[in-house]
Amino acid sequence: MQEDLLDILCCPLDKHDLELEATERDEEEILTGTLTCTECGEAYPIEDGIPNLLPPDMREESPA
Amino acid sequence: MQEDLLDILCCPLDKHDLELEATERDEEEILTGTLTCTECGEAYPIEDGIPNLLPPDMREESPA
Amino acid sequence: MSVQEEFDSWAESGKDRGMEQRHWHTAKHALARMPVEPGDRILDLGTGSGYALRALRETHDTGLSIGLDGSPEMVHNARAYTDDPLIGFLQGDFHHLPIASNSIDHVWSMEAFYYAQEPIAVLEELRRVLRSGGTFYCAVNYFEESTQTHEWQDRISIEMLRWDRSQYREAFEDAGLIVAEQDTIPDEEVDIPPAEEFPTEEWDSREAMVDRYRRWGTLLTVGVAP
Amino acid sequence: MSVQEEFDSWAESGKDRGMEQRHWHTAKHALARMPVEPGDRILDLGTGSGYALRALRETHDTGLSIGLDGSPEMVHNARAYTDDPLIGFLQGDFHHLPIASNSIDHVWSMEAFYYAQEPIAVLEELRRVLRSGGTFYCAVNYFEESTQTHEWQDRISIEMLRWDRSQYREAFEDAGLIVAEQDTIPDEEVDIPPAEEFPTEEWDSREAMVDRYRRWGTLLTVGVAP
Ligand SMILES: Nc1ncnc2c1ncn2[C@@H]1O[C@H](CSCC[C@H](N)C(=O)O)[C@@H](O)[C@H]1O
Ligand SMILES: Nc1ncnc2c1ncn2[C@@H]1O[C@H](CSCC[C@H](N)C(=O)O)[C@@H](O)[C@H]1O
Repeated sequence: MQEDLLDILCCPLDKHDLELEATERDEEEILTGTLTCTECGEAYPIEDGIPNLLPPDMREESPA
Repeated sequence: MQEDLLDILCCPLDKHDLELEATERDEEEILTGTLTCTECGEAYPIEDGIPNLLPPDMREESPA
Repeated sequence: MSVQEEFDSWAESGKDRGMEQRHWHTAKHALARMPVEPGDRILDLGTGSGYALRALRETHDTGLSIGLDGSPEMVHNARAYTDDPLIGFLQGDFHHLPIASNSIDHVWSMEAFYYAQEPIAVLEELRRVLRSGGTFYCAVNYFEESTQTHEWQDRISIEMLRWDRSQYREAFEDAGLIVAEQDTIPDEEVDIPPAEEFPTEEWDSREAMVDRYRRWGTLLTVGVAP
Repeated sequence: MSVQEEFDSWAESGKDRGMEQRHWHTAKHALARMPVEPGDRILDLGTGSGYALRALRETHDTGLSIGLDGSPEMVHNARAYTDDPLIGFLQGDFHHLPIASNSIDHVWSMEAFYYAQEPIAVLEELRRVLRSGGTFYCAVNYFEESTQTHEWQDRISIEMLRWDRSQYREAFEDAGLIVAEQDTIPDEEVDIPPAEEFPTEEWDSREAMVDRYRRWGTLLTVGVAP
């Protein structure tokens, strides 16, 4: 995920800003990390460079 | 010209309402008459059922 | 020669019906896209023979509509081609619309807008007469990208606006209209003879004719009143 | 089976690329009508393989754009098909867009909107994320008038919205979007065999196939945020 995307993204539930915590990057983008809502505190994972911004109750656990 | 058209028409110069004076009608419409601006008093002719709502300085005299 | 005289002579020589036939090839596709509801009031800017209003009455049961044209012979003919009481024709000028504000649902104009001598003023007039959410469907065959049409200017004494696609979009926005769509609609119906028949009376090469009709055709720009 | 699982299995079996190829026949014509300016931010709702964003980047030099899809396998594949830094993919749901208000210039959606379980809520979300004057280009092949498509519902466990043209227009307006255009775009590219080859594996009659592709094709409804 491009860091610039943060300007457009928001929490799917309450539409507040997200805070990025990157745990893995390459030259261009964030590969693994978490986006956390600055209002409700809900955390959204970034995996394989793709943020999962489904509402938590629609999130299916990735198969082990 | 259908009398209902009066609801939509206005003076091309100052956009005020027009007043109809019909001198010839058939069952359906006005064939000859005058539309006069209720504000500036400019008069627009209706001939052969067709109102001429060109601004007066663009109006060409019909050939005699 | 004034606009009125020019187009009066066209109407007298039957060119109004000729245009109707030729313009219909692409006009029908653009008309089919209009979000017209029954009872809607349509303004046809530079109506010529008035075919667009007749077609919209048939397909969408439109309400009281106005065909406006500067040429008395054009509106005279247009009036003779229909006796539908919901279609009215009048003589008027693009720059000074004799039409009340917010009274029109949709505006149609085919092969007429580029005769505007002050196009932004015309667009502002259209915005004034359109209700909020109403559309202006502006169709032209003469435009910058369609280079084969450029010579049309030589055949007419009225100055013609030769905008490109982006100039249309910018002018609409300058006048406060939202641009919702822009497209070129090819004319697939005009008959293009095989290569060996060129040059024809009108066309030097088959390529030129293909470029004019199949590649460019009609430029449609759709504006929306906010 | 959930929407995610259903479309994950499509993506895994390569259906994403298959759809890209088939949908392109009409999608390209609808995309060509969008009034996109360089730098514009596009949202692709139900992006599948992400082809629409790739095409708009190439033709219009669009800005940072988002391909949203509920299926992780779809976005995973879509991401692999491009390394353009201005195209981002994410997992998200139509009804709960993780996108800031007024941040998007234009929304595109092909063959995806009818999976919305609460379509008005989705349209309201789209209106929220669109800037004033932004457009929503909504393209569907499954709709009431295209009767040959109705049986698609039998092949999928997700409930599909089968609106007709006027229901699309009404729903857009109910959600506060102005309808600027509605059109059906025929698929002229799919190969329709001669009559004697019918029935085929998929089609009982040539008429049915013609009705589906050449008569109806894709229904496009264009909404504008006021
Ligand atoms: N400034 C102006 N005011 C009113 N009518 C004008 C005008 N400039 C050009 N016209 C009219 O625009 C028409 C263009 S010809 C196109 C006619 C018709 N729409 C068709 O598609 O066939 C002519 O009839 C001409 O009289
Ligand atoms: N509620 C929802 N939220 C997010 N994505 C959804 C959704 N319902 C359906 N989808 C997605 O919509 C897509 C429809 S398939 C169409 C893909 C692409 N636009 C194309 O034209 O080929 C699928 O990838 C599916 O995962």
